[in-house]
Amino acid sequence: MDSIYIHIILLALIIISSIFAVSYARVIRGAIILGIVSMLVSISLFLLSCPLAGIFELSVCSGLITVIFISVISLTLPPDEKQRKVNSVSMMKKMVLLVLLVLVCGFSLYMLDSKNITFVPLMQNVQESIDTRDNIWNLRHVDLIGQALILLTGLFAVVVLFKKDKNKDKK
Amino acid sequence: MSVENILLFKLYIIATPVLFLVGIYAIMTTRNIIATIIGIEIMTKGVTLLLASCGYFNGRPEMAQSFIIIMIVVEVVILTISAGLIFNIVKKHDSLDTRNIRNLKG
Amino acid sequence: MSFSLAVLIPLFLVLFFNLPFYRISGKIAVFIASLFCIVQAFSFFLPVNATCPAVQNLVSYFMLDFQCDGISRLMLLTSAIVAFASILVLYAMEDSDRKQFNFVNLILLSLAGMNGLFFVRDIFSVYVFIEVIAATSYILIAINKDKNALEASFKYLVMSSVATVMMLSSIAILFLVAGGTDFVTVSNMYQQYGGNSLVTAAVVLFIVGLFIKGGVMPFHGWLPDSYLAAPAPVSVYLAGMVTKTTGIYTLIRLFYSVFGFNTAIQSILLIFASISIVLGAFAAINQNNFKRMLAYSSISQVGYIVLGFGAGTTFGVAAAIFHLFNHSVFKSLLFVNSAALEKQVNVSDMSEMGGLASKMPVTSTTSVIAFLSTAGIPPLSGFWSKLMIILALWTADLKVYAVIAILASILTMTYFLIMQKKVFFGRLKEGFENVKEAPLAITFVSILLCAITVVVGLLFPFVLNGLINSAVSF
Amino acid sequence: MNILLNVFIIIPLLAGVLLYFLPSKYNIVKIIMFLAAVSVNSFFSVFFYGREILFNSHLLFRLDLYFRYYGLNSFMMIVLGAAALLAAVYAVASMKKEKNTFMFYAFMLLALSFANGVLLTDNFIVLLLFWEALMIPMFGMIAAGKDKPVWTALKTLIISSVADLCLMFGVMLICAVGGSFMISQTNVDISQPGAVFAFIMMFIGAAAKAGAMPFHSWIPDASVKAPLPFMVFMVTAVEKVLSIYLLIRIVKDLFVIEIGSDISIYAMIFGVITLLVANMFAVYQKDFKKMLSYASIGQAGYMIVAVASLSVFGMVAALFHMTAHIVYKTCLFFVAGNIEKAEGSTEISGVKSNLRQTMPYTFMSFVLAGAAFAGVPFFFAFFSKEMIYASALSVNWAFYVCLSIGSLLSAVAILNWGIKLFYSKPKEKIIQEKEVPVFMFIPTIISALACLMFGIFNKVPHTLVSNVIGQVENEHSVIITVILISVSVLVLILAFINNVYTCKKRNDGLGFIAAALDKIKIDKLNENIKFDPYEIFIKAVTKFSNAMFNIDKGLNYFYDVTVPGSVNFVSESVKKAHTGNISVYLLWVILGIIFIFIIF
Repeated sequence: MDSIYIHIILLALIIISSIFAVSYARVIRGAIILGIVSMLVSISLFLLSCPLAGIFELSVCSGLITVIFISVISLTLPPDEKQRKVNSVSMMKKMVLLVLLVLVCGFSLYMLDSKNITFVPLMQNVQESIDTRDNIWNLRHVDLIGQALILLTGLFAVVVLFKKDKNKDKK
Repeated sequence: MSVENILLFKLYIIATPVLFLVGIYAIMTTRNIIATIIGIEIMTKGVTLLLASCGYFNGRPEMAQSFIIIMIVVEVVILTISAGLIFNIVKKHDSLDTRNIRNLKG
Repeated sequence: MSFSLAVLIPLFLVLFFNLPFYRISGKIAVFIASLFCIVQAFSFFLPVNATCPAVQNLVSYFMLDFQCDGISRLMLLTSAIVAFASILVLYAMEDSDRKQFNFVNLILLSLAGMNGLFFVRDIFSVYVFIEVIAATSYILIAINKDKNALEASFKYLVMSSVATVMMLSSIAILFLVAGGTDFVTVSNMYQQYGGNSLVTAAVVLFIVGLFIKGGVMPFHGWLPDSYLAAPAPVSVYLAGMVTKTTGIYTLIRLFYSVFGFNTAIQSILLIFASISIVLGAFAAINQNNFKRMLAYSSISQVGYIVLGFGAGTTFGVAAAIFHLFNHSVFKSLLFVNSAALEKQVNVSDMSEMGGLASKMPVTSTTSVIAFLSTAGIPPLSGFWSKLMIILALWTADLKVYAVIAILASILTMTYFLIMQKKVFFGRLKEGFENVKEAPLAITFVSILLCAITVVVGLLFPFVLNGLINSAVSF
Repeated sequence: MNILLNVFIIIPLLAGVLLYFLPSKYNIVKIIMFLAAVSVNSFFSVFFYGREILFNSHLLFRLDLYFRYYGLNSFMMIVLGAAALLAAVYAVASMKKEKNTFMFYAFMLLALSFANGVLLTDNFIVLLLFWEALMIPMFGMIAAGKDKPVWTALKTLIISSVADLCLMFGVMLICAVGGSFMISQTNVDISQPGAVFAFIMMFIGAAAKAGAMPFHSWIPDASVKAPLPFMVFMVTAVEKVLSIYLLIRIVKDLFVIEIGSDISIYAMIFGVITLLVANMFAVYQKDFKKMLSYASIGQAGYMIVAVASLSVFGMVAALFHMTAHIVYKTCLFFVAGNIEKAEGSTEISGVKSNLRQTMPYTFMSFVLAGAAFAGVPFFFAFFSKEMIYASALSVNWAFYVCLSIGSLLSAVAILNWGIKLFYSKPKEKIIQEKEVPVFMFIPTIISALACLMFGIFNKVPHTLVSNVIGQVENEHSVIITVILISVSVLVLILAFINNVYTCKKRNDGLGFIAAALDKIKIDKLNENIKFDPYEIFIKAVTKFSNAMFNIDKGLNYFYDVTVPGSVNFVSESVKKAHTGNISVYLLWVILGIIFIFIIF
């Protein structure tokens, strides 16, 4: 359907923006760029015919996670000027990182081709497309229970970690 | 499988390790704890991409979707826990520097 | 004990505990949780599918009753024992009601996750349940929110999230090639496409992920810190069960039922296992912190389990499982003793302690028995499992590794003897005149665990065909 | 009747043991018992003479000793019995006052019983048993000396045990090759593989017993420190008898060797070396008893040469010479004992008074025995020496020349001592010496007379010996005998002139012989310890033990320092490796992955 170029562009964008997200001295800018990266990922998900996953990614990842990041950053006092200078990674070094990464990509591409990995014949017989919703509910009972458990742990995490200790214990 | 599909497939297969490397690099070199969390997030982004592409290429996108959805839920919880940890670490050390979480040695 | 009972009951218990309008007190929660552990332990001895019909239809909706085979039943038993031990230690150590309550809930959730992991038949669900256990243990480590615990928990989080990313990517590739993620399809695919370099890369990534979670030597960075910094009951639970289930049990489950054995993977397992045995023992020798020394010793014992399992034969798998069971028991016993020491003497640096045997007789005798069985001294259970491992290696004519295993047990003996001399024997340090024996709960647990090691050691023939044959028929 | 054979072993054994453990207040009883036992032994040896008995007795602790009593060992036992009797009488007389005399008597009896055991038995193992057992009384007797010379006893023990080791090895080989443990049944041809080596080993073992060269160094030390009867009985009688008996058995019935074979040549060279070197040392000795002991080693050399010539005539000569040697050597030792009793010491400088006047009888017996020793005609040893010369000549003339030189040296030595002892002018004023007590005197006179009697009527011993070994007509033509006799007379005259000549020029009476020897610097060779094989052996042993000690120290160092050190180093480095920060741990993870891909 859509040609291959869109995919390539998107992938390139994702990689570049993730590099930038990492290398910014001020973390707030990093968090924002991370949000952008997750948006790009959700777009590519749409392209790879997984709409539901895309929506989820968009709403949860770019939304909730960025919010959490911003809140954590605001809760903790921003690093003062001196400290920022100390841990500000100069742009130049970032460029080195980029070049390094491009090299790695090239090398792995080459390696993939050269070793002429006998490509696994991708499954041709496409099953009748079960709708994701009942897929999750009928086939993935077990995982749902897993999700329930993990959500409860999340609940307790918040209870334990974020609640201020009323009685400041002696330590 | 058409030729360009295989090419595309190869692209996605490479995208994940690249993002993985970016994440690892971020965790190892940063001075700021929150950057480590960002590094982890980038690695998970890479894996979601891989999952989606696998689903797309082997003709079972809906299964891939369910995997991705469940994975996102799990990741969110892990992230909240890490945020809580960082919150407390910063409260204790009142500085975001990664050097002060190195004192468990030997 | 079917899947639903093992997982759902703790889930309902947690929900029951946190009912909005009625908040149950910590003590009762502890009591109920320990009751559940006892039930789970004894469920091991019930026949496999004796579930009363009443409960049956109630939870029929979730009835995903898989025929759980021997290995999982054995793991159920071990997890019940260790959870019971940690809850009792908690009861003795912690006094604030709120903390006790949180602690018990988290332990129950983690237990539910573990039971789920033992029953699940799908590699993606394996990932999910591993994440559940991991998440709970992050919080458990950091429950006291002191500086070291937070640092340790953060390190554990970062390392295991890296591991998770690796595992997930390998699951994705396997899913790509196999089209489905449950064990059967994946194993069929593996038979067919085993040779393909992409698939082997995926398997390798999965192994590395599990090594990080299990704390095998080169990937073990987080393990000593988290055992050291975690509060006493958590370190018992962590050392006893978590690293073993998430790391080693999943490895055994995958290779036993999904991927068969080929020499390449086997050589990886053996090499990393022997590295972790030898370096773990060496690192443990010069430690002066009691818990950190125990952490390194558990790394080397995990190496033994992987070594046994790496032999490749079903006899090797049985030996690994048996050593896993034994190790969980006497390692948690050692950590319980360290908890007792911490409570009574609240000094964890071994060089400051001395001559405590006179003051704390039970703890010292049980720790003597524990480290004798770790080092593999005949009458005790540790000896039999190490013997089986070495026999398995010998019959699979991996003679070099068998020799390494034997020599390393000498190192084990050295660092335990050093510990015993520093902590229990020798002259009583001046500050400890009025040191009493540990509280009843802790002593009861250590006696119980010590009894298990001795009984398993003595009744080895029955244990062999009763417990192990059911798990792995060899 | 056969049971009585056990008498030879049981009686002296019992007497010895009793004698040792009886409390001291029965001294007289003990002496009587001692003399009785010895005389009974010699009586029975005569009583049994001429019988041929094969008998297996289980008497001694159920141990079956296969006795075989026949001509050869009957003759040997008679000689042994007689020598024992003389030695016993002399011992009783001379050792009355010393401290541990009864210990000495007990050991003497033990030695007698064991010697009889060796002679009687027909089984190799039992032979070895008694042969080794002899060492206990030997050690005891030396140790019973005046100031308990334990070191000399130890030296003796070590040397003789080394020699016995060779014998044992030889016996083992011969039993293996011969196939049976009975002496009478083994008859091994020398060409068989192990036989040559067995022959050499046994020959060395037997010859060493008599004091052959490398194993001789204990005899001179013992002669000075040990009590005199030990030298008389043990060294001259028992050692010589046993070694010659075994040598003859080896050559006659154990091995089948043709006469001229090169093995006998080597054996004879071995004997000649002992002979020459011992006699050279004898000339230079400062102590009369030391000179006598070296001389006896020299005579052993004679006997070895005789036996090694492998001819029946040679064996008869050896046996005859052995008996002659025992008689005159005993007499000389008795003379030495008398002088020591009177003068206090037999050192060359210690002779104070003019012994000719003070001890006329001792002087007379010295003259008789000395003449026999030198080989003067019509004395006991003359005839046997002639036979040895004949047998040596029959093999090779070179041996005959060496033998004659040897006898020249011994003649010079004895003449020199004769002059020094009896004709030297006393330095201090004459101290009136009365003759030695009677009992000490009787054995000397008897043995001196025996030298003379047997010399004149030498037919009696000759017939005795030849019908024991085997009749041999004197196939040597008259001319050869005449030549032999003339040469030996010439040798005697030469020695006499030498002594007379030197009286004026050098006061030690060695004359031109000494000048000849000085060139070879013999005396320095003998005096310094370095040459003595025993000292060399001991030094080597001490060096070896030092080396072992160092190795052991090294090992200890390894276990105590290096092992714990390395273990600590490794554990410390592993500990330091855990720096605590995440990036290091992640680095390890990446390295691990790369390592895995390398393995794959």
